[in-house]
Amino acid sequence: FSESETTPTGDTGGDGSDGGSGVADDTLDFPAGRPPTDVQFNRYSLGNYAHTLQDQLFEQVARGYADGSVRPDLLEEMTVDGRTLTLKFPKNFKWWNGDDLTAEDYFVGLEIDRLQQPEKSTIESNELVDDYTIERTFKNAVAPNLMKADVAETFVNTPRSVYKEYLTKLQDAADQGERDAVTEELLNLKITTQQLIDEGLGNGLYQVTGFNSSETKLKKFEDHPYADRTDIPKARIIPETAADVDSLAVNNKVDMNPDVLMSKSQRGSYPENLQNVYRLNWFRTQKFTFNFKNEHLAKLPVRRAIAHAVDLESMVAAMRQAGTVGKPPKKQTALRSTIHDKYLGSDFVDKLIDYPTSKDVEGATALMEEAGYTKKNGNWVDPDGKQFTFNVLTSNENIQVQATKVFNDQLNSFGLQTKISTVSSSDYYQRLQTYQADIFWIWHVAKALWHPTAYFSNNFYGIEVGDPSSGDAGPTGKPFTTTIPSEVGAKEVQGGGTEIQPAKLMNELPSSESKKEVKENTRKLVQWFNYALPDLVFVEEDSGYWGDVEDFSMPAEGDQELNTNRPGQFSFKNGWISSK
Amino acid sequence: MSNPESDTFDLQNLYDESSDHEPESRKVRLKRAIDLNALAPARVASDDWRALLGGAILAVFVLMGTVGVALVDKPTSGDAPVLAAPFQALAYPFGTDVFGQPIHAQLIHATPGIFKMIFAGAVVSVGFAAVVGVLSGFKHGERIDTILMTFTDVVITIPGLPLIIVITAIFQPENPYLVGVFLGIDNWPGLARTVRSQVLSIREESYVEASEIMGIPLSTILRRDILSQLMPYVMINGAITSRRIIFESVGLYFLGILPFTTFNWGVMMNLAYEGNALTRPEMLHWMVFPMLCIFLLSFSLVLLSQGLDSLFNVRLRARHANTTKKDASHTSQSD
Amino acid sequence: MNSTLDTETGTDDAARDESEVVFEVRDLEVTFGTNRGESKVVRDVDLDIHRNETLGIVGESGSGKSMLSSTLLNAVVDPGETSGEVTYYPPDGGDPISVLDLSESELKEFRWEEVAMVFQGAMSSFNPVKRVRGHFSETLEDHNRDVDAGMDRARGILEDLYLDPDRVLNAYPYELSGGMKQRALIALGLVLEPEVLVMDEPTAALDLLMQRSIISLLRDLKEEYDLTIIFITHDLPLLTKLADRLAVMYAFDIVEVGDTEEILYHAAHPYTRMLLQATPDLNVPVEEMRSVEGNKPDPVIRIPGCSYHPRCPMADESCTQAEPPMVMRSPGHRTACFYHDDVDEAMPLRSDGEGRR
Amino acid sequence: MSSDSSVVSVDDVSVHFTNNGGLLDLFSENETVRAVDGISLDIGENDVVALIGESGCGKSTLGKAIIGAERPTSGTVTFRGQDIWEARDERDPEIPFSEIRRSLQIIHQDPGSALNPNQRLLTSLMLPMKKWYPDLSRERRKEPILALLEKVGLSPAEDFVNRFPHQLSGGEQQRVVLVRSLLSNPDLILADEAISALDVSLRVEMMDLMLELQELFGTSYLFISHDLSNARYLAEKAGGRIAVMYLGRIVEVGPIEQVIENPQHPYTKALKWATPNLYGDEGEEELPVREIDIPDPVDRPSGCHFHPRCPKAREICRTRDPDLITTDDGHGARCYRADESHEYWDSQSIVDDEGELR
Amino acid sequence: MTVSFGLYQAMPGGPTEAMKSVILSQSGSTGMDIDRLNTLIQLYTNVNPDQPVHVQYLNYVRDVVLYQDLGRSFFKNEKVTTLILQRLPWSMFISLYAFALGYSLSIILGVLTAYKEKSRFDSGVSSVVIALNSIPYYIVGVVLIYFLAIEQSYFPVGGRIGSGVPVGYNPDFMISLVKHAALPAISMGVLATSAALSMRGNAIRILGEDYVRVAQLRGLRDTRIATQYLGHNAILPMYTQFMIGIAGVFSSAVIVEEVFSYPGMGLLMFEAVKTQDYPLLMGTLIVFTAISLTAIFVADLTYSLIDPRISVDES
Ligand SMILES: Nc1ncnc2c1ncn2[C@@H]1O[C@H](COP(=O)(O)OP(=O)(O)OP(=O)(O)O)[C@@H](O)[C@H]1O
Ligand SMILES: Nc1ncnc2c1ncn2[C@@H]1O[C@H](COP(=O)(O)OP(=O)(O)OP(=O)(O)O)[C@@H](O)[C@H]1O
Ligand SMILES: NC(=[NH2+])NCCC[C@H](N)C(=O)O
Ligand SMILES: [Mg+2]
Ligand SMILES: [Mg+2]
Repeated sequence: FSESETTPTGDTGGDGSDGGSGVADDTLDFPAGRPPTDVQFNRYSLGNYAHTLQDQLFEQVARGYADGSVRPDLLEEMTVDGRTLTLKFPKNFKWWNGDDLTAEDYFVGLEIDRLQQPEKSTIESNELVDDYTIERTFKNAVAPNLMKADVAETFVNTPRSVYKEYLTKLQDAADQGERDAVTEELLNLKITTQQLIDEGLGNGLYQVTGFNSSETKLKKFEDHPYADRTDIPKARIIPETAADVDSLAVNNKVDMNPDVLMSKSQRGSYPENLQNVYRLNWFRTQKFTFNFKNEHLAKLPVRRAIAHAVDLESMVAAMRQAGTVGKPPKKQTALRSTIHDKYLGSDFVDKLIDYPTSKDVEGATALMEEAGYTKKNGNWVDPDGKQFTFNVLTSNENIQVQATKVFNDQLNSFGLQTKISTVSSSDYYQRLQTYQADIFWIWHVAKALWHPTAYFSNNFYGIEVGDPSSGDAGPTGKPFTTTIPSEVGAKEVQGGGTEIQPAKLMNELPSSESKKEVKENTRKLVQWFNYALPDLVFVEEDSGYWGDVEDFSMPAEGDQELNTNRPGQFSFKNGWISSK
Repeated sequence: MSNPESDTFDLQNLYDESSDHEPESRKVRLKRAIDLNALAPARVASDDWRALLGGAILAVFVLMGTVGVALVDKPTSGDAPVLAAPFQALAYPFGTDVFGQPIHAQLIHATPGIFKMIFAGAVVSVGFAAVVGVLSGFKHGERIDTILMTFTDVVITIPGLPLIIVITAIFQPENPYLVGVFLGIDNWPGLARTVRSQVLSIREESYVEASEIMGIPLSTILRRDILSQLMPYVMINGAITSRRIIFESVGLYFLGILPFTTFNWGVMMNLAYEGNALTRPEMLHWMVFPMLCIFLLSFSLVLLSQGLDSLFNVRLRARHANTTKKDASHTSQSD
Repeated sequence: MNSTLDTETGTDDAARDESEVVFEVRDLEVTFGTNRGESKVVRDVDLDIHRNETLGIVGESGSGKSMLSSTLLNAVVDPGETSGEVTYYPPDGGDPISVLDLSESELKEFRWEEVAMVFQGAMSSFNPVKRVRGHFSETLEDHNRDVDAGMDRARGILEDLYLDPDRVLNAYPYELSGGMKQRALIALGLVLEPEVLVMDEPTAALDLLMQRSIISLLRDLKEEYDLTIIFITHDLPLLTKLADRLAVMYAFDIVEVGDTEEILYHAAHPYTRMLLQATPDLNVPVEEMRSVEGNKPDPVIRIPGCSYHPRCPMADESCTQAEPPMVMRSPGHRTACFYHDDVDEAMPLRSDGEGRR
Repeated sequence: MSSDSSVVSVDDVSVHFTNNGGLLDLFSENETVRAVDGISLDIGENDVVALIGESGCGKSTLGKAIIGAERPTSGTVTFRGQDIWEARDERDPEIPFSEIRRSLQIIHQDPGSALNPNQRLLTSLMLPMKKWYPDLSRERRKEPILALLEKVGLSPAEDFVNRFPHQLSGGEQQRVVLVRSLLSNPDLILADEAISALDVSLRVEMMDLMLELQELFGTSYLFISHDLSNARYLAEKAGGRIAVMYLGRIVEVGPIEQVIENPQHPYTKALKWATPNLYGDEGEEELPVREIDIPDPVDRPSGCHFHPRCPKAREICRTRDPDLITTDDGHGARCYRADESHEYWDSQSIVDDEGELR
Repeated sequence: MTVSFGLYQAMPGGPTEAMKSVILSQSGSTGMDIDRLNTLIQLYTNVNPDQPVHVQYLNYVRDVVLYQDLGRSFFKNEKVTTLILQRLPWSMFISLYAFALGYSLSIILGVLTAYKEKSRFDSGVSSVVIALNSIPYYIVGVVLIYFLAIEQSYFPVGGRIGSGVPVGYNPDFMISLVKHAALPAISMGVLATSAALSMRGNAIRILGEDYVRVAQLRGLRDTRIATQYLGHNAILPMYTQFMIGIAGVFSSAVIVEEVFSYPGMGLLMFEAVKTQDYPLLMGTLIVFTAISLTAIFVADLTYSLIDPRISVDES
């Protein structure tokens, strides 16, 4: 068995194997990610990069907060001057191997990213001004906050000791072919967890000391500037795939779940010492995308009828059973309601068309009839008297199934025939890319930014319309040019209406030069979304974290600024969690 | 001294000598046929608790899949309160799931699909096995036998479950018949080999040789002498195969490898399991009842496969038949 | 030791009072419960077996010969119930052993050490996956005998049976021909030097030549090893070449017992006579052979009166009423027939006619 | 005997079995069993030939070759002058193969396995009727079956006909098999140990029945047995012949009385010795063979196959293989001793006084 | 192997498409530019779709046969052989564990129930075995998890060793190892219990054989009869099935390891299915096939050891 389990030299001391369990021990146990034996730490290698573990093991440069701002995390300062963003690094951070952490460690990564495809990159140059300063210049003018957002949620995970040689090679490369060769080399470079330990290639507050397929052992890195903040000497990350988190929690074997809220249904079975610590209005929503290539879904009244016919409340109720915490959106705007005020204003929002969040069969019927559909034997038939069936596609992950199932049942009971296909997630993404169905369940994943650009992204996690230079309609048949009523909230186009180009607008939104422009464009897009219903958003999920509040003191609202992505991990990495 | 014409004449003579037989009436014959082929098996079955119990359970499921589907409405979300506990209300005796769908209705509406799957799978694997086995057994020693057996051996070496998983993962079949076919493909080789060896040993029986010497056409020999002997064996294996198909299909649904479109016990278990039914007592029934169904259906099949043995046994059947003379068994040889 | 004479039942024969009795069988019954009712496959049998004799038991198939013989080792197959008495008298005046009352472990000792049995199905009496040698050595081992000495003895016996000991011992059973297997089995039966050897149709599956050869060998063995042999067959001619005494079974009971000569020439039971007449014989003109008519009896249905009466040409009213008792016809020759005195007339034997001898 | 006066005649027929072990047994040598080795025999109308010999000597194989159920490796088998296998393979034979098939029937040793256990007797018996009398109605076909069953003593036939084989006793099963073989009105029936499985007391009855039916149908029998006295009973009653087989060859053949009374071949003598009689033949107790066991049929002794066991063997028997020496009216033996002037008599004996090999 | 390659070709969308969806579904909330992704994937997978199929096939076969090279996993960017070698011992461990547990018990029970045919013990054990045979093994796994791991915490619910246990040859580690493997092994072992029924059937048949009766008549010891006569001969007809059964038990790892989150070959394959990591999928399938081939081969070779009758004549 020797190949598969690596024995760390040094710290193999036996610490008790149960985590929370009432007895205050000195180890913080929490679930995250995949087994450390399965992952590696070169971020350029695609498949098995340790996405989740990096969150705990590397310092983050800057973070986006729920108020829409982007502020330094590791950085001392970030300033914008014209097209240039200046990043100032602190001097007192170290890699676990004792090397100083300098701006170059981050710079190497930035430059590699840029140089892999310099033409396509939005960055003109990155410059290492001195050991602790980087100047980053964009090709085009961009709103300052968006320039900062560009480095938000990025990690110092490219130690110069490892990556500098690749940067040099890229710099020396004469053409794209040679650059691709370097990229390929990078793709095949692997940094195993063992190597991470041996060479000390991390820089977070907690350092990896050992691992096996069912845990990653962490010890406080005493040379870290925050080392004095916390009294927790050790932590352990239990891979989510190696153990059933729910049963760990029920048996009180974990102390925290860093970016998951405990749902009502879980509350019942979890021990009392585990409590939700912090709740966050998160940036992710879920939606159903309509494929306009289906002749019926291409008709606005039909889409609207669907919006009336389904009961968002009960869809969300079903999801809550599966552990989701969230609520249906009040308005179909594509944006989280938390940023409505900031970008739309309540007047604007109030004017928008109201789609019911609970079932409105009459409304739906009226809409169907308006479009010339009639009901026959309880099922709707089209104006030609033909029956039709929508293919609904979803992934077989639990949450997705829950929502789609209810959605589907409600369409059926309304008289719209559907055939639901629940496929494994990889197959689902495959079909999704080619839009092989009429209605799809899909996340609406915004970057960790509470900013309209994150919601109006023209890709399939956003509101994909397609590449506007490619024809008159995108992959889902959504037109590149369409007309909406001139008046906000009007249900029909009267008069000439306003012609808009949603795809183009979405693509241009990130380079809006002023707040005002951002707001204007956002309102246009929101009005389009609200009027045309290209997608139907059905839940706004919440995030946060729960933990063992008996044994540990964990920061909650007010204690620290936590209104950012993965608040539990953020607290942990900042040394804000201590034992009681 | 003898020629074909006088042969019939000879037999005719015999007949004339003792022509006092009354031709049997059609009614008597029919009665006997019914007695032997329907009533006697029933009587045998009623003697064998395994066949009886197995048959009864299976019958319940068949009813569920036919009458039940007609009687009980297709469940949809919101039919009833969410996660109602079992045995509380008549409208949802087994409780409801997180969608508020009554569990019993889901179980019932999943049954036709399961049967379709079993049917397709059993037909494919057992049928294929029988054809290959009989063919190669009957052509023993010829090239076709070698080819078929080599092919069979090759397939035997491919481990069934992983292959099925890979195949279903690739083709993502949604139609229950297709699922059954896919699940059936790994199952036939072992059976084919056994059928072949059975055919080989039946062929050794002198009654087959006698038939050949009597000039009975090969097709008749196959049908009368060989297939009739194999039938019980094939049926028993059909039951065993069916159980296996249930296991595998439900397993693949349970693990989320097969795409699901309609109700299925495995899907229910999958949803419940993914919903952490194990750690949440109020959800447990959502998991337990489909499990119970799987258990009962396969239990009935296992029992049947054991009980069928006696059902197909002519000796037992004859003993339970009414229309043969009572003293028949007295003269039977002890062997 | 002639005290075993049982005057009351008249079962012992005075003519042989010099011989000892090895087995004394009284009121022996073997029954099986079947779904048609109780099946009595040995019925009320009384029999004495003398030391160093060869007793032949004949009778048609299914008449209970095997059942009777297996009671001597208390080895009736499982659902069968044995009742009555089977007493074994060890040589040299040891205490009589009541075989049916032996405990499991006593039985294990008794079997094969005192009485060995060679089976009807010799072909399948060996464990197919064990060499012949293993069968010998395990028998010796489990009876706590000296294995080396025992194996030497086994070699000797095999040689006496015209077998090459090394070849046979090293062979797996499937490598031996039927005749060789049968002889090896006889050797296995003798390896513990038992007093009594019960042989249940040991030759039925063999060729004539082999059968006859084995019979010759058996005669020699019996002398050499001081055996008492009980030999069961339905092949009457063969038996007459070996047996000192014959017992004829019909319908699960012994209907006639006596010295071989006596039976051949003065058979008193109609069934015995029928059997003798139906037996093909090269020396007898074909015209004289007859067949036995009728069906064999069913162990479940008790035939009232003499069980042979449905097939007996001499049967009359009285035969259907009462069961004929065993009567002594001449010393050592007993039979169960009301008309044993008339049988000579009614059913003349071939031997009577022309007196071929 | 000329072949046109005979029903079937075989000429120099050999049947060899080669077991080629198949794919997996590449390394084992092919073994050839000469089950039948150059045998010629004629069977006439109304003839009865009893074939006896030890187990494995090739009786069944020869029998099957004679009725055209086993294709000979070499030699010819003719049915009323028509080569059976040519009839089968040729397009337009003089006598169609199906006619031959009909005329040559078989009764197997084990009546239990000769009837399909899953079919009622009626079904089993109707099959050949359907084949041979396709024009008759079902009822008409049934009539002869019932008549024949009554004839062999299975009465009431209507009842028997509806039974399954296991509901009959062995004797009754064997009679049904006999009836089945007679249904096609055959010219020759191969009775392959047809009575061995029966109880001793039933054998004579069965043989009598066969003979009775022979008279009725004019059928010939090839009666295979390993029991000399049974063979003799049947053959003698029918005035037939007997053939003694040893390791694939007929070593002695002739009218039954002659062979029994005056056996020529040492092997026949041994068989006669081995056939115990109820009465008499006391005294001749010495084994008339030197070895009890039959040699390996795959690797047979040189010269006369019987020489290793023969108490009268001489040097010449070791190397040379005697032909069939016919003495008088059809009685022949494959032994030099049948020829009083043969050089055998000058050859040195290989047997010493104790009967051991010198 | 040919089958594998056939399937490889049958994959919808081909490997690059698969890779893309894998990354799309895994790369976290940051999202990724599709164009960029496409370029990377081209580089990454090194697939040269211009080659005719038969050339690709020959190359694949050559690599597998000559170099034991099963290609590289798309997703893990690691040689498939390495990945498999890491996982294989663990699956071997639990399946042998299961096999030893399941079959030894089945054989013993089979013989015992045959001995005591129709007794209460027999009907009891037989019913239990029939019932066990009616429950899919993965459900047994789930039930075990529920009762032994969640309700009672006797056993861990997943993983192969406990957290906090030092790796090495120490008692804690060994116990943890065994405890973690116990539930998966038991649930795989259920597969083997069907052997008890056939064993019982065989043993009953053997009990009726003359040689067993003769052995009893010979006064042999019961243990000898039970092992050398009954056991040995009853195993014969199912011996090959047994060995194929090993492969079957091993294959069940695909489901069991997923249910117990036990990182072995099965889970590797399962992950490969989920991530459509075709080289890995093919690799695992080939290894599964190789194992069952080996089992059958070993069965063939050893069969003559336990049954002398089939060995080629020595004479
Ligand atoms: N296990 C059994 N259960 C019930 N009845 C049995 C059993 N074994 C034998 N019998 C019956 O017991 C009777 C006597 O059988 P037994 O074996 O003693 O006959 P046999 O004289 O030895 O016959 P054979 O000459 O055929 O060996 C037969 O009627 C048989 O059907
Ligand atoms: N189909 C076959 N394949 C190979 N060998 C065979 C085949 N049939 C018979 N033999 C061999 O041919 C030889 C003669 O067999 P055959 O059956 O003719 O003997 P037999 O005299 O009828 O014996 P028995 O008295 O036992 O029936 C035997 O050695 C036998 O093993
Ligand atoms: N970018 C994606 N692939 N998102 C899909 C998965 C979303 C991910 N699990 C998350 O919550 O962040
Ligand atoms: Mg017997
Ligand atoms: Mg034969």
